[in-house]
Amino acid sequence: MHISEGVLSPAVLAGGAGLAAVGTAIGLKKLDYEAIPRVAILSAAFFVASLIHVPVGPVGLHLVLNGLMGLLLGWVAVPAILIALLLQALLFQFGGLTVLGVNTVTMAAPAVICFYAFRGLLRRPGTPAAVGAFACGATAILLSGLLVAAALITTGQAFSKVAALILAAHIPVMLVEGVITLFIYLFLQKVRPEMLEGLYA
Amino acid sequence: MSEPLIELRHLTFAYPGSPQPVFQGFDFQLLPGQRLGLVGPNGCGKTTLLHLIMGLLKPQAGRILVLGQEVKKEKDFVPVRQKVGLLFQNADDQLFCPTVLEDVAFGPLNQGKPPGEAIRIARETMASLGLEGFAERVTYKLSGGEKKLVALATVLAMQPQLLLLDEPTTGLDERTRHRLIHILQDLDIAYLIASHERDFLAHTAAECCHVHPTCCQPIRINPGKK
Amino acid sequence: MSEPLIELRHLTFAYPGSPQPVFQGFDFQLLPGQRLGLVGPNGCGKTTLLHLIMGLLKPQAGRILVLGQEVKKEKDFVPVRQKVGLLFQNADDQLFCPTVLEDVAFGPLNQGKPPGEAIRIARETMASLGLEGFAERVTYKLSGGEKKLVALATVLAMQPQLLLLDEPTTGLDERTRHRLIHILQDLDIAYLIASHERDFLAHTAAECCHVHPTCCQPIRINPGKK
Amino acid sequence: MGRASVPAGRSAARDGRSTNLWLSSNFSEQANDEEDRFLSPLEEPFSAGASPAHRLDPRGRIVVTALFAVLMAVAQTYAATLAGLALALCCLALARLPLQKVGLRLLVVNSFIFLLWFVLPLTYPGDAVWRCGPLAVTRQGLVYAGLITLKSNAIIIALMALIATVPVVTLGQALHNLRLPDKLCHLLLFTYRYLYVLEQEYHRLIQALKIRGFRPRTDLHTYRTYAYLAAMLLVRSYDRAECVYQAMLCRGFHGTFYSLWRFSWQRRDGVFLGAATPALAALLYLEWGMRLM
Repeated sequence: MHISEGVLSPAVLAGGAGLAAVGTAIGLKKLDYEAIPRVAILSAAFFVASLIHVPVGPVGLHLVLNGLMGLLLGWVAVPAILIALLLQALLFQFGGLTVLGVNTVTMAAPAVICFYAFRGLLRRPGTPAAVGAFACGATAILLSGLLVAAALITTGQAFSKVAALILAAHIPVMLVEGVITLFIYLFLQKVRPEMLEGLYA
Repeated sequence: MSEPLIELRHLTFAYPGSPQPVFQGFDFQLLPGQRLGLVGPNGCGKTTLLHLIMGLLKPQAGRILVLGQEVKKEKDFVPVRQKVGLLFQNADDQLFCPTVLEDVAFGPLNQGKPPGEAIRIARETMASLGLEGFAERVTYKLSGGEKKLVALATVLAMQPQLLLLDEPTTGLDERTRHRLIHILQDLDIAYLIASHERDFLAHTAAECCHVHPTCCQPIRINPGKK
Repeated sequence: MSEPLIELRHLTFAYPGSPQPVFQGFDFQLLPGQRLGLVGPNGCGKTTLLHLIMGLLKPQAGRILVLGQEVKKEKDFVPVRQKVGLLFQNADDQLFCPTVLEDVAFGPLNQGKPPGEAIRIARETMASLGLEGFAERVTYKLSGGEKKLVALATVLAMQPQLLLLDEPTTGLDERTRHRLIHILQDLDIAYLIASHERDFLAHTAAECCHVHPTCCQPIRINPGKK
Repeated sequence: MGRASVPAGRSAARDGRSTNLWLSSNFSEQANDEEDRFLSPLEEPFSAGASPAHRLDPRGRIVVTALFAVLMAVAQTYAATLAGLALALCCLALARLPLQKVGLRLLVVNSFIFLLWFVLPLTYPGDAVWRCGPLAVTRQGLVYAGLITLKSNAIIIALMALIATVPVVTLGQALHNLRLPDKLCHLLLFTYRYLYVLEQEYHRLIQALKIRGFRPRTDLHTYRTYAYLAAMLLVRSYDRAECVYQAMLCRGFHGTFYSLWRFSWQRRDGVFLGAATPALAALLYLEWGMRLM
């Protein structure tokens, strides 16, 4: 969920921008020049995957996959997500400039958290890894929803109902993302296990 | 003679942004049991024609009839795609499942077959193409020729009444090419092959025609060397 | 006769995880001025051979000599890549800069040329390939044929002494194919073309050979129809 | 101008071996590959053009838009927001964008704002102006929702007029020039370079799903299929990245990116900045002046 321009309070915007800057700096530090093509092409693939609309009952939800991005990229997911969001703002005008920081934090922080939280589980093949993959996809969305809600409520109590609505809307997305992350994980494990090597680093 | 499988009437199609239409008042018929080769230089519209029949592209004017039914909207093409199979030029574009079995069973599953039945059909189709033992192989890691045969299996598993093949020999080595010729010769359904390899068409197509903007003009193909 | 440009001695190479080696005690020579076509079925090792020469793959045994120097480690291949140009099969993999000019100037810049000089070389190379006016174009918006020619420009801008071409005609339309034939005929450096299109090789290669696991066996290519 | 302009070489190219005439005839206009003709949602509809806005130096445009966006984002008064919206509309006129496309984009982008209009007036504490059972629409809620709508649209319109009119490639170069981290700019440009390639792959896979009778539903089969689709994209891009890196090595890459990018600051850029500075200052005055009153 992108927060639009003009909604959040200056303090929240500044806080988001600051956190995003720190996260991006850490991510860039861990990113070698040699790895730029790989990260960029993966990040382009995530961008394109987000064009996929998955039906959930009567509505179509687009994929986010930030949990998976965290699994594959770790801290580097932060600059990768920042770039993807910037491109969305430029090409579709989704999100925007002043909210870029906040939107990056709401998407990328869960990615990094999930990377550390589920890395251990995913290293154990079989059922634990499958559970870990599902949990990773679902938790990343849950955390994103919570962060969006927190950004809105910090801006003003008036947004508490909106925040609750948004959080509720994240619940079906959570399940769908969990299932899809699980299937993607199983696919990668079978077809290109090298891609998951970051987990063991 | 019975009703044509495919009939295109006065079709006009231009790619968006392109000044020159690929087809202009184009007429075409394919009769049951026909095995037709389409030839012509790159860009003459061979692929476009196949994609128009499948509803992947929509004409600006004219009518398309598949198996006697007029098709216009996306919805009309859903049953068409159950009955007409298209083999893409690039097998990589056609295969997306982790294992061969899943890929071949995908079509039958979409046709509403229960999983057990879909797997049975998939295995049978693979056996008929000499792909026994491929079921658990990772599709992505197959060689180019193997991918092409698996792609053909995914299409044939849907038991189509008509097959459209787009440059089926691209990137095939001699052996797989021979195998493909034999498979096509043994098929008992009508098909349409777009190819620039005249030698291949001489073995697989009973008639050939040259794709022009207004029609397909029948031509003679020299028989192959064998 | 002068020293060979490339010499492979008793090379052995197998892909990791593959039981069968692609090359086993493979010997090969390319002499200055030679224009050699490599043919063979898919998977026979044409691409592998080119990648071994560039050091993108490392052999398990045997020696590689490029321009008289033995090359073994990643570091040894750095100067090789300044002198030998490789045209990849897929131009999209080769063009990674946002605009054509940057892409063509990328090689010269890495060779240590100052930006002004790199741009001059890039523009001259593009002009010699008939690509004037392409400088500011965005790479991803080029057509397939244009991409291939730009990819060739990126390689030629490094002024290589030897050119390796991997299936250069894949996906080319007739016109670009002709253009490529003329460009290659006008080049005054040695090259090695891996291709399955015999007609193309008949126009561009003076000799052809078939890639086997142990050597390249010279073969005759029928001259093309034109 | 505005694009990366390069110092030398144009005349050299013209004098070069351009005699092979059969080669150069409108070759560039022809797109021969049928598969390259999908309409892409990634096209940059606003970046092509020769309007006054398009010809300004992208660096000036980025700085002005960024300042404007920040000012608008913190604005709390109708006076400043309305003036800001007027300014944004002036920029839109300067960019001469197709209004229908702009309208369509605004409609989509405002979906979040629509949600606010349904909730904020009902939940914002204040004086009720309309009641229906337990629900009360407050004046303050309406005022607040209106303010947000104006702010949001002012920023988005300015973004469309001044930033979306810069091709992404030029933007990356300009950001680099404005001292954004080197790696970040290269990441942006590389990502953008392969966006279109991957989108084409995605499109072809979607066609493959269609011709095999796939219809999306709310079931596991659908989710698994989409997961495979996304995974296939990821695997292919991973392998493509390996090829790209090899291609870079073959062209002598040794860990350094060189930059050819030069921008030239022109008189009209001075005029633009000269007009933008007092306008931004006026916004600032309106905002703080009104708040103090």
